[in-house]
Amino acid sequence: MSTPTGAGRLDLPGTPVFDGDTSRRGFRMNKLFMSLRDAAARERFLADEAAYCREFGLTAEQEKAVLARDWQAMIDLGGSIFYVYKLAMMDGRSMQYLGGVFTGMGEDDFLAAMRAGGRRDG
Amino acid sequence: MSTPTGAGRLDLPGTPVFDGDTSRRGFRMNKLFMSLRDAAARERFLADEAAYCREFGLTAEQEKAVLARDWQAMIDLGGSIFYVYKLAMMDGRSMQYLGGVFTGMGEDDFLAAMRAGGRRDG
Amino acid sequence: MAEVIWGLATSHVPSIGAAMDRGKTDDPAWKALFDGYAPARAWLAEHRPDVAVLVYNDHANGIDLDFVPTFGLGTAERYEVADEGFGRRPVPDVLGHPEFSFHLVESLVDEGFDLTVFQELAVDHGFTVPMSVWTPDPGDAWPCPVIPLLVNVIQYPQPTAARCYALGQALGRAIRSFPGDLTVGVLGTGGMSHQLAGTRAGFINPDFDAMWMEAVEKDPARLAALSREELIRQAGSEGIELIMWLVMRGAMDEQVTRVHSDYFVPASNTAAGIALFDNRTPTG
Amino acid sequence: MAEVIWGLATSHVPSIGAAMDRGKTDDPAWKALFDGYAPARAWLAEHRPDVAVLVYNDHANGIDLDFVPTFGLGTAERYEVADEGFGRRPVPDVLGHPEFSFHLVESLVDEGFDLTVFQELAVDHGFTVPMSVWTPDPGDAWPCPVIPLLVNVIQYPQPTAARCYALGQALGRAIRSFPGDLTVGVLGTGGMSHQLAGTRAGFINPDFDAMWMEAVEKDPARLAALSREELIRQAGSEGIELIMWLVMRGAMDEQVTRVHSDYFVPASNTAAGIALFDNRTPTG
Ligand SMILES: [Fe+3]
Ligand SMILES: [Fe+3]
Repeated sequence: MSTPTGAGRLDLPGTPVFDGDTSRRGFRMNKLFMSLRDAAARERFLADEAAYCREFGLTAEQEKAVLARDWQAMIDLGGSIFYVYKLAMMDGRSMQYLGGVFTGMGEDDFLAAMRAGGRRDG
Repeated sequence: MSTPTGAGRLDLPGTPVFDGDTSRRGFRMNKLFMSLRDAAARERFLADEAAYCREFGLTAEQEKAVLARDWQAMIDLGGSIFYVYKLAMMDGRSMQYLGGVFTGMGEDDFLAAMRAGGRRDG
Repeated sequence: MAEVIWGLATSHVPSIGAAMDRGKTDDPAWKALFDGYAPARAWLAEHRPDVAVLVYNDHANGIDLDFVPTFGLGTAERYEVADEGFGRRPVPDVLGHPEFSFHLVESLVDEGFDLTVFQELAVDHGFTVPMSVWTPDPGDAWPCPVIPLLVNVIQYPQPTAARCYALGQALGRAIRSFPGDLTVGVLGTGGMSHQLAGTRAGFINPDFDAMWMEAVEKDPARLAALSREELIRQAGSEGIELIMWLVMRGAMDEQVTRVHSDYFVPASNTAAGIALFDNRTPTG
Repeated sequence: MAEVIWGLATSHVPSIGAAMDRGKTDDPAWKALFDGYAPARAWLAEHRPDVAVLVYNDHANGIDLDFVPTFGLGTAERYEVADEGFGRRPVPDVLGHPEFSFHLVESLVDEGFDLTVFQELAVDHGFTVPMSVWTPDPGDAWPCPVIPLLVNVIQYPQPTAARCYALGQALGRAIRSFPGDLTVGVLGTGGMSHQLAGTRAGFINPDFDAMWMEAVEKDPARLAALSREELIRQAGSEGIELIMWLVMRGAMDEQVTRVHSDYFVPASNTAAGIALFDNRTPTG
């Protein structure tokens, strides 16, 4: 897109903003994540993850990110953290684990930082 | 209800107003009507109308109105005309037929009145 | 910046679409209506915009009563034509313009319009009939991308006429602030007077419709002052749809030039109206 | 007329509910948070309203991204507790109050708030955790009927802080104009500072949170002036949820009495806050 729209105008380093364009890119992938609230769907997903991704119409890149549990790529490809988290929960991963991934700190250091009062800017 | 809400405050003789309370009363019946957009659903409905009504959770009065094609009762029991019309269409009935029913004029006179420029108040 | 070049108000009675789809436009019951469309269609064919915004309501096809949005705006790339029960109309799907939609959403939400944003939406006759009034023979594609703007007119309380007019004015500002040169058409649909149920079914009010037709051009603020109750009393319970014309009108300049208008009774149980306005500054 | 007797602001972090459901409230990681709730809970138990309005957002459980309403209001008789993936929380379903809901819808739409009206809605932790903060042991039923008021905080553009505050003020007028004697509690939920994704994940801003906690009582207009960008910068991408506290605050009087407040880091990745305000005119 040639003209900045939505969050493209925001200057917020290190902060993904889930705007309309992002939501459009991630629409089918987020639908997949939402479907995982259902136990039968989780079973079907786990039985053949790639087929399940194709059924939901994910792009090749999205499918790759989901299969590899590349959490950062899922966010970059339009995932909403609230949706992505449903896949993480299924895997037994916590929000602290994801925080460790997004920050590159690893889960233990991330958790320690939170217990020490959270992270600061800069 | 002891206090007038919504359309209860409107004074519009001969004019049903589909307000929130009406919509709540008619919710399941309107859902049934909407389902009839689907050919397979129409077949199932026609095979056993009473069972289909119970499946959608209609009240006994609503079921009776649907089975008897009592169009006025459907409106009185919370039907929205746009939803009720889906049942009428399935039966091959036109909006002019329904107009004939609601006014008590019959379809032919209703149609003639429309062609003559429509009906007036009073 | 983008510019509203025209506004089209038109009824969206399903039987108008059915008459076209079944080749009945020359039948005695329909000919006068379609003859009345001809001058508007000819002008519109000469003035194709880059994108359009179509203000309409759904009739239990794209959305249900589980949730009823007062105002909804689509951001999809494509809007499927709904099957209302007996096959979809033989017209093309609608292509959207997500980038323009996102701009409208952001501008309107910033101005305090509490939109519901639709990423998926099937459009029914409320949408496709006005498209056919505009473009009777679209072939494989409509003339330009079109963005649906949904208004709740079915479940009381509908937005007030004043709120619809204010939304239109904000829509006009949003369009003009788009960072790109686009020409825009705006369609307001529904009406005119009609009532489908109750002992007053079949009600038509030509005096009110004539007043509305005149005032929507010259004094829309007068129409915006009408209460829901007054609208239902004067235009019938379904005639309240006319509030959607005010969204279109609000998006245009204070002074517009009427290109064409016409009025016809009955299309099904409805008084059908069409009014086309040129929004370009008259060059003298 | 109905009267707002109290306002409760509280975070709605899912792990707070999980800690309660699993009997971990005395664990070292949680004890201080729950101890901080105790005075508010004791006061609330003594001041049970006839009905409550709970302002919250859904997290991909009750609604999806197909359509994102800026503001939604429930009119159901009962709201089911959502299964978010691993069984529903062991708490009662929520009973609604349709008559009160219809009154709110009509008043708010009349004032130009473009609500989406929900006749069916499953409520997730964004709703049930605040209920548990208020009432830890509901038994078979919550203390009173509760009406959900949904706010979009997940998909940009969220409503502005100013719009949320204005909605709250209109909600207050709507409540006061109800033709029946009811006492009403209002809950604003979400926040405080936190960010879940990005390299800034784990961000907490205690200075901003302290400012917010003070100003929400004494100078809410200052908070209402904050832009989306400023809120995300200062409170984190998910901290923007704090705009929902402004809906609650707007529904209360200009002067309120703080009953209790507390602040705790971390609840999961979030700064958790609670603030309880008495809205009854002080008798002196
Ligand atoms: Fe319509
Ligand atoms: Fe939240």
